[in-house]
Amino acid sequence: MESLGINYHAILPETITASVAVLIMMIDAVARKIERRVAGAMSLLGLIAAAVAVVSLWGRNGETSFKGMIITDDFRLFFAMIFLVVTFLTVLISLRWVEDESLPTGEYFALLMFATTGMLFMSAANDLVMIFLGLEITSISTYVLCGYRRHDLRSNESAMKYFILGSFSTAFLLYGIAFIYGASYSPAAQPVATTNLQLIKERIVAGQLFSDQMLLAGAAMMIVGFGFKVATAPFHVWSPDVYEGAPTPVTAFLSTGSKAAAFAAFSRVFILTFAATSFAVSTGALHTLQSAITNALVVMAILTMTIGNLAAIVQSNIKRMLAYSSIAHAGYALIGVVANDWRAVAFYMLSYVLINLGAFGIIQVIARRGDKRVEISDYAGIGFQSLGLASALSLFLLSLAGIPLTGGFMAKLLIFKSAWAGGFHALVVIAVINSAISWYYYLRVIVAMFFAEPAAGFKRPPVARSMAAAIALALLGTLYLGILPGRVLDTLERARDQMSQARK
Amino acid sequence: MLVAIILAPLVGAAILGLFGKRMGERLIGLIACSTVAVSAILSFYVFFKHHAELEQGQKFYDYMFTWISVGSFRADASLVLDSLSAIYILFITFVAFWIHVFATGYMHGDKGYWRFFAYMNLFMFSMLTLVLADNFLMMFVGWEGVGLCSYLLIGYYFTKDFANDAAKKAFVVNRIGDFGFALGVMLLFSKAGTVSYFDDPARGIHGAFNWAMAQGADPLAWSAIFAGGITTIAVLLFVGATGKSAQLPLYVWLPDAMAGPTPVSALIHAATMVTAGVYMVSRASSIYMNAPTAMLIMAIIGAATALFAATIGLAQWDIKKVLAYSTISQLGYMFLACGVGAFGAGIFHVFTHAFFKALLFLGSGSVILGMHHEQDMKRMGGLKKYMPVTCATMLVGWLAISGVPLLSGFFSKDEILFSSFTTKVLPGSWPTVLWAIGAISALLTAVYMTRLMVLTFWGRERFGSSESAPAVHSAPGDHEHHSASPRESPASMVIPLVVLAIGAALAGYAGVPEGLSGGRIPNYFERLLEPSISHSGQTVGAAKVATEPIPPVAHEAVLQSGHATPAENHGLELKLTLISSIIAILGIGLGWVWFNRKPLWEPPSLLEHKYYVDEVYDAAIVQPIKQSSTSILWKIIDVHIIDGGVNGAGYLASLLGGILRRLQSGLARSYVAVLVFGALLLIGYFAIR
Amino acid sequence: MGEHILTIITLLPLVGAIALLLIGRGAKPNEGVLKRTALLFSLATFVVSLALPIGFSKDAGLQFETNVEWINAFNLGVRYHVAIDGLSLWLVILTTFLVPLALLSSWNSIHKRQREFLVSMLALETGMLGVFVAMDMFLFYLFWEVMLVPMYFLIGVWGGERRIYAAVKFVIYTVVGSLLMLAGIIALYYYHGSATLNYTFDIATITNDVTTGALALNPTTQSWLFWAFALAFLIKVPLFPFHTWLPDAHVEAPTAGSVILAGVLLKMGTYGLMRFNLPIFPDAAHQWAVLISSLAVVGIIYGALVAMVQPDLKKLVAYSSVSHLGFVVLGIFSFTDQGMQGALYQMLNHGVSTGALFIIVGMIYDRRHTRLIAEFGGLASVMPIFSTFFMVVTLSSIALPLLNGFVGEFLILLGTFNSTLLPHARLFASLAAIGMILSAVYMLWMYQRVVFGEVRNPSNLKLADLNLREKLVLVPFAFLVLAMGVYPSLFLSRTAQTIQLIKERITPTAELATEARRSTVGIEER
Amino acid sequence: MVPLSWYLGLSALLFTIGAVGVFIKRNAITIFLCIELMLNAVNLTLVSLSGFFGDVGGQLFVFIVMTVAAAEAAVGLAIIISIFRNRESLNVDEVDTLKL
Amino acid sequence: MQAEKVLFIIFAVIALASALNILLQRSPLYGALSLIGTLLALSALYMTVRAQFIAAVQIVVYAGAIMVLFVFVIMLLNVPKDQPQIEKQKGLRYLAVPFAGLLIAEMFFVLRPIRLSTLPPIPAGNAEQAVGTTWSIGTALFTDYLLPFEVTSVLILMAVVGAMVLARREGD
Repeated sequence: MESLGINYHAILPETITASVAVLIMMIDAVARKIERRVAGAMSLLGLIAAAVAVVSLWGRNGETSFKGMIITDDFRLFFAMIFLVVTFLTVLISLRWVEDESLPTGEYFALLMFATTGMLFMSAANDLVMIFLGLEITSISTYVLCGYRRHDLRSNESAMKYFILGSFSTAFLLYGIAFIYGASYSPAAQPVATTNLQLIKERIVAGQLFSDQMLLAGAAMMIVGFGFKVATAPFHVWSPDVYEGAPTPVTAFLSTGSKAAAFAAFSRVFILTFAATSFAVSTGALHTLQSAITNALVVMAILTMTIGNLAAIVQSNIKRMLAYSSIAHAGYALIGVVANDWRAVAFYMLSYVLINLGAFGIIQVIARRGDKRVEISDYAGIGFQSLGLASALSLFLLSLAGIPLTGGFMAKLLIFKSAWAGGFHALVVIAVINSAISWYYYLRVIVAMFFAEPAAGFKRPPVARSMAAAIALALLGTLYLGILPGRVLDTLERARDQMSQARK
Repeated sequence: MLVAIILAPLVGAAILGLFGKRMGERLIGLIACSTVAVSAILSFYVFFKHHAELEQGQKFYDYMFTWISVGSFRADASLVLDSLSAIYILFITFVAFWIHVFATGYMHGDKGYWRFFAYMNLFMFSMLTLVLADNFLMMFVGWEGVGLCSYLLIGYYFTKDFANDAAKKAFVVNRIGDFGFALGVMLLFSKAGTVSYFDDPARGIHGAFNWAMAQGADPLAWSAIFAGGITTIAVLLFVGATGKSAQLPLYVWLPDAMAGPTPVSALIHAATMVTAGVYMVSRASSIYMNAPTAMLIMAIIGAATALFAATIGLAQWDIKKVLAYSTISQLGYMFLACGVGAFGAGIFHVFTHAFFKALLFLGSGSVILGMHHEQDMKRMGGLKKYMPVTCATMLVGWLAISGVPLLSGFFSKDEILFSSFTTKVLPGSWPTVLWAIGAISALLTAVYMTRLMVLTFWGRERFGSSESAPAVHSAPGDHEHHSASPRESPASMVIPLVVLAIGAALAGYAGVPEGLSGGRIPNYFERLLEPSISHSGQTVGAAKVATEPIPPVAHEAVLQSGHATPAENHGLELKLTLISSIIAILGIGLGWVWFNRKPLWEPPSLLEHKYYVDEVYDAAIVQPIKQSSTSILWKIIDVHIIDGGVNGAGYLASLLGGILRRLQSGLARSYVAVLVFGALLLIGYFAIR
Repeated sequence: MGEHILTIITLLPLVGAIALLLIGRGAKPNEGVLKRTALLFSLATFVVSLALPIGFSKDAGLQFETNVEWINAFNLGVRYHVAIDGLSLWLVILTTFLVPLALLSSWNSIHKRQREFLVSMLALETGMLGVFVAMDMFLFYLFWEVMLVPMYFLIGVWGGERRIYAAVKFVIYTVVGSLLMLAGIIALYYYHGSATLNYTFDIATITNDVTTGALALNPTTQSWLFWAFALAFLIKVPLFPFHTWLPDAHVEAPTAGSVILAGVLLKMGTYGLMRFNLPIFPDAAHQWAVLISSLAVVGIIYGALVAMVQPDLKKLVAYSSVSHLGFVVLGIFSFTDQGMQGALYQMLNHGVSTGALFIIVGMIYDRRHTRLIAEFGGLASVMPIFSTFFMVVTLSSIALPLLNGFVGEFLILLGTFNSTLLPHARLFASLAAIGMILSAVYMLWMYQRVVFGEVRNPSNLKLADLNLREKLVLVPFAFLVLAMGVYPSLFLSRTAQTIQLIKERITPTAELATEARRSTVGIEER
Repeated sequence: MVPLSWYLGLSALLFTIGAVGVFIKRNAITIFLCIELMLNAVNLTLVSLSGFFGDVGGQLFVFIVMTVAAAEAAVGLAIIISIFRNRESLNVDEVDTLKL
Repeated sequence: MQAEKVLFIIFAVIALASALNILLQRSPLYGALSLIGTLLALSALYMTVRAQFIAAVQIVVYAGAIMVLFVFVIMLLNVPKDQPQIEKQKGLRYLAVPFAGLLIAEMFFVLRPIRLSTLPPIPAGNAEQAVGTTWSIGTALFTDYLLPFEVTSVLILMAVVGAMVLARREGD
């Protein structure tokens, strides 16, 4: 009876978040109704603790546990950090909101923490089963969160659309997993068939596959599944409706957390597994697979950027506009996947989540109770009434557009750089043109805020302390990544090196 | 020393420009005149001090600083004195001084008094710079500077639109000339590698003229103009000259320029600035001597202008316009002279012309003032008893310009006609033709000048009566417009008249053609100029010289050999002189008889309307450009095509966005369909691999 | 201090901006204090920057260098590398010179959001200075983009009626270009890195490696990169077909904005051409010279003709800028000392003259709140001093000798005329020289319609002449106009060496091509 | 012996039916049923694969899929209920306020 | 050896028929019931590949629990029959055929080369340890799949919470 590879340290972050969630539920159950501050504080503490756990795991590269279900490498940990940041800011953003909307507090934070757990598992997974589970945990909890404002038709609708389409795409993902499982069959090896990524990788590289066809088809279906989660064209259709309908804090969480998580899984499978050996030297099934994936993703990336940006131009609702913008950004990040550079993707996600959370935070402040003021026309002339908010929002938007000195620019730069190095020149040019287009609609908001005449009866919205903190953090983060990205980049770089050593 | 000559007026201009507003007329006048006087005195001083050396062709440099020095290009802010520039500054400063004096009286009571004199002094500075410059770029400084001052002074009465239009016209037309001049200078630089006139070892500068003389003579052929050789340079420079010196086809600005105060017309548009072209051409004579084609063109243009302007001059009613066209015509003479290689004669005519034309203008100014700012000769007549001095002085000018023997005009004009008849530069029958044209214009000159005098000073008094034709616009000023009886001008104006009259009478004796004295008295003027300008005789020599630059000494030798007019020409010269004297007398006689009989004789309207040249220019050039710029370039290309394209791109983007938007139907099922579709494509693509 | 002077100069305005944000927060801010603070900071910047030309050595390359590591991960090799050479020296001074005057000129013409206005101005100054001193492509791009924001706000908030359209147009135009440039920068970075195994954004390094041949880009790549950069710069210049953002931006922007826009921003384009396109892509530069020069010439004449018929003063000046900048581009692509020095000099001239022109237009706009030429006429009678200054500036912009404009324009024409590397150089020069005539036409015509003639419009009858502040603003301009015209050596001598270098960079490669062309086409040998 | 491909073929058919069902049916619950059908199709694939491979992994995967399905069912039905409370209808075509 | 094929075909037909019936049925209730049919057929097929445990779970959990939940909800909501059947975008149903066709075609194209028609031999002696038996599943579940198994508990818990939040009535 060999060891079960049980290693609680390896899953400490997930354990913490999950148990915090459970704890919140219990207190909620015991004390009838949990104080939002308590719940919030608990989640924040839990997240910090999880972060500490993540840090404690740093540097163990390629160490797998639980029979290869979990892998501990810097890839996982970096993304874990991103998720924790996302949830942290989301909690801050929604701390006041849940009360204003008089929504069940305990469940809300519990669900957030559960979702976080799922995301953490997605990045930690070394086995398709774990990826699937993590993804489902995240999805299901976010289905619920979307419909959290139960009496709001828009909220219902977004929940339902997200649920139907989400589970539908999950079915595809699952089918893809099944195919890959089938393809991995090789009678000689032990186990004969597997869903373990490392084993799959080895078998692909070794060329000992049951059926290349199944592998390819499986990969295709997984692209469908992941593509849905990261909202790349043509699987993006759900996101504008869902983002618009969902309560703003949830939208923030959705557009950052689950997207980042999906990208983590995406990169784990498509970069670290399928593209294990570089495109040039690969042969046989692997080569076919890689070229197919590359071509498909290139097309998808172009479609995603273009559709996202063009559609965003004509939006009048700022949440919807940001939804399309986030589609576009998925497109940019996808370029990183195409270029097989997960570090670029990771950095992109980090800066993107910071910016987006900040922006949505401000939108939440201005939208007020019940998401009332979300039309761009509602932003007319607020620029000088509440200068702070407006400037911050402007900065976030410009950063999304990719102006230097902000994270948005560094992220784009890295993506483009690795894409160019990978020889995807046309892709870079198209991306560049796209971001030129994107300036237009980001500027529209600034125009409305600063250049247009003030809309009647606008009064400075109150900014809760927690919200202010969230925005400030996001702002600082954005600028930090833009001005002094050195440390983060160093971390990523070292991560890559160590992992490549580990792979050897 | 030279620096002082040009700076004195500049200082004056600066003082007047900055503080003049608070000064009294007397002080202003004092400053203005004294500064000019200073340069005049200095000019005379240097001239006589260095007279001998100048005759030897020695040059005196006055280096201030290196103005522009980029790469191999170098243009110094430095001055040079040689016989040519020496003569020029002499009469410029002299005439200018007296005109300033005159102006102190003429401009009396004008509220822009200080402004006027500031401009005048500034002009003197520019003019002297132009003349004393030792390289083409410095000359260009003066060249444009005088242009500016003429612009400012023509538009002096800035509330009057016609004055402003005239000023603008003058500047723009001159710019067209400068266009050619600038290109010429550039081409010269690209060929000779320098824009300086002469070698100056002290500064390590090579002269363009030595280079020019080192080149053989270009062939006499139209193709040479576009060959990009020395001929091209010469032609381009000449374009500049036609602008500045109001030759065909760029003369149009000069008549309008009369909108300025009369002293301005006298100083700038008669005596000095307009002759800058002639100066430049003579300065570059060593270039021209190797560009026979350019010479021919210059001669033809000159002659044509002389005749053309003379005919128009016959038919003008505005006293100043008559003088203006006469000036154009006389300038034509000067270019004719240069064109036939007699640069000396050209300069000589410039010299004499400066006196009598300045005199005539000032005279007309005195008349105008006496007539209370009336310029229309239809309203004059019989003024000699009101303003005797003016009349007397103008009489001298009249006879001088008409070429009556023993007056200045006679000598210079005669010299020109003679050399155009005997020139070796021009081929075939050109000399005779040109001579003929020159002679005819001489006749006409005599006629229209006589007409002017008769209409002004003799005959019935037509002023104060309303029966005359409607007045041409009269120069303004703060004198209110009443028709009191005319009166003689104050001393400040009369004295200059007298002085200039004397000048006009005697100036000619500076250069008595040898022929007249049968070669006994050498032509002082020409001998003085000899070193500074290449002589017609030299073309042959220079053409023969091998292409490597010849040392200055040898060059001088060539000049010496070339210059002396052969003895057998003396006879011919006498004959021609006789003819031209007859022409002059004839012309005066004709005019006198005819215009005493019918002073208000209506000339052919073609002439009265100056051949409609202005109208043609306006219709053929000005309007089309304006119209097309507005309607095509701006309204269509800019607004519609380019901007339309830009906005169109934006529109397209939002259009596509709209389409994508419509795809977002809001129906979950349709989204599912899209998902399936995408999945089908992906799986299909992957499966087929 | 010494080695950080550029950093100080660059950041001083930003410090000022921050200071402004802090002064009198909450309490109703005293505008006078704000304005004086802003002016103080910009003046201080100017004073400090004067140390540059004084300490500048004519025959050293990059000077006042600060070069520290910034982002090194992923061998990005981004450095904080600032320095100046002959190319940037005077542009820096021009910037620091114009900003205080611009502030002073719009002392009383800003009626809302004074604080924000001043902040934007100072931030803008930092951006512009950064562009000129940056010696690292990353840094350069950074300033290039960031500077957009304050300009965008200047136009959008304090502009005229169609300000929003103008502002957005301005930004989009620029961004399209600059993002292509970003792609170019990345590509260049990558090619240089993979060729020399030294991944860096450092301009100097890359330029040298190009010269030494360590980085040899094949012609097609060069052309692509060349255009990636050139488009960004040509849009900014703006060269003929890309110019339509300029009139709108100028007309809508407030006076100070126009001054800076015309005075400095446009120069960034030409500066970029000389900093990047010529030294780094010599072959491509030579290959495309004819096309660009033709566009430049078209722009010169086109701009002049369109300017001639503009009814709006600012529009007229804007189109005249198109014409003048055409000269600059032509000079740059003549690849001769005279041409390029002239171009550089013309940048300064245009900065001074056009800056002054906009200030002057602003002055009468403040009085009459209109810029239509037809509204004016006869100002000479009511505002003589104003008219005098106006005259001086007008003359300088029609390139009268002994005024600054002439030196630049003549050198450009001379250089172009004598260029051996630019095909059909003489044709280009001759056509461009027509611009000399046209500029006289439209400027003098404009001047005449505004200043001369009777006062026909009664509302002009009692216009106040310039007050002390306005005189203070204009005197420096007038002085420079004269000084730069009379003694250009002061400026040119400091730029000579750098230009020489650029020329040497472009000559060897191009010479071959020229020879080839000569032998084939057989152009007449000089 | 029944070849593996038959099982896979059958599951493909079922999966297709489910997928099609999702976008032609309008009743939310029916749509949900179709999704369940798709999951089952996948299960069939997994089970048959693991059976033929003699590898237990597939069946465990199925086991987990079932749990997930259960969870999805719970949440999904809850969503349907909450939406029905507000709209009194299960027709997804009526739920299209969020569009464009 | 035909017996297995026959069995397979029978159950396959049942599965397909009842699956199709879901699409044909108007009311969700019948749909649910026919889905149960499919599930049963599938569990039978599971048996044919020696997946006894899963087959059992299929019936117990799926047919037993999940579908009951469905039926329960359907009853709970009991949609009025006379509800107007609004259908926007009728085009979709015409898409059904081509999409279905394509999907099937692609799948078959992918599965075409698969040649495997014999189940692996049962290890002699310990038949109860063969793949698919409760023993094998159990051991695997608590060794290799320990973590997933634990995580599913999190999943379930979260699902419960979520369902509660959304479905519970006001007041409580």
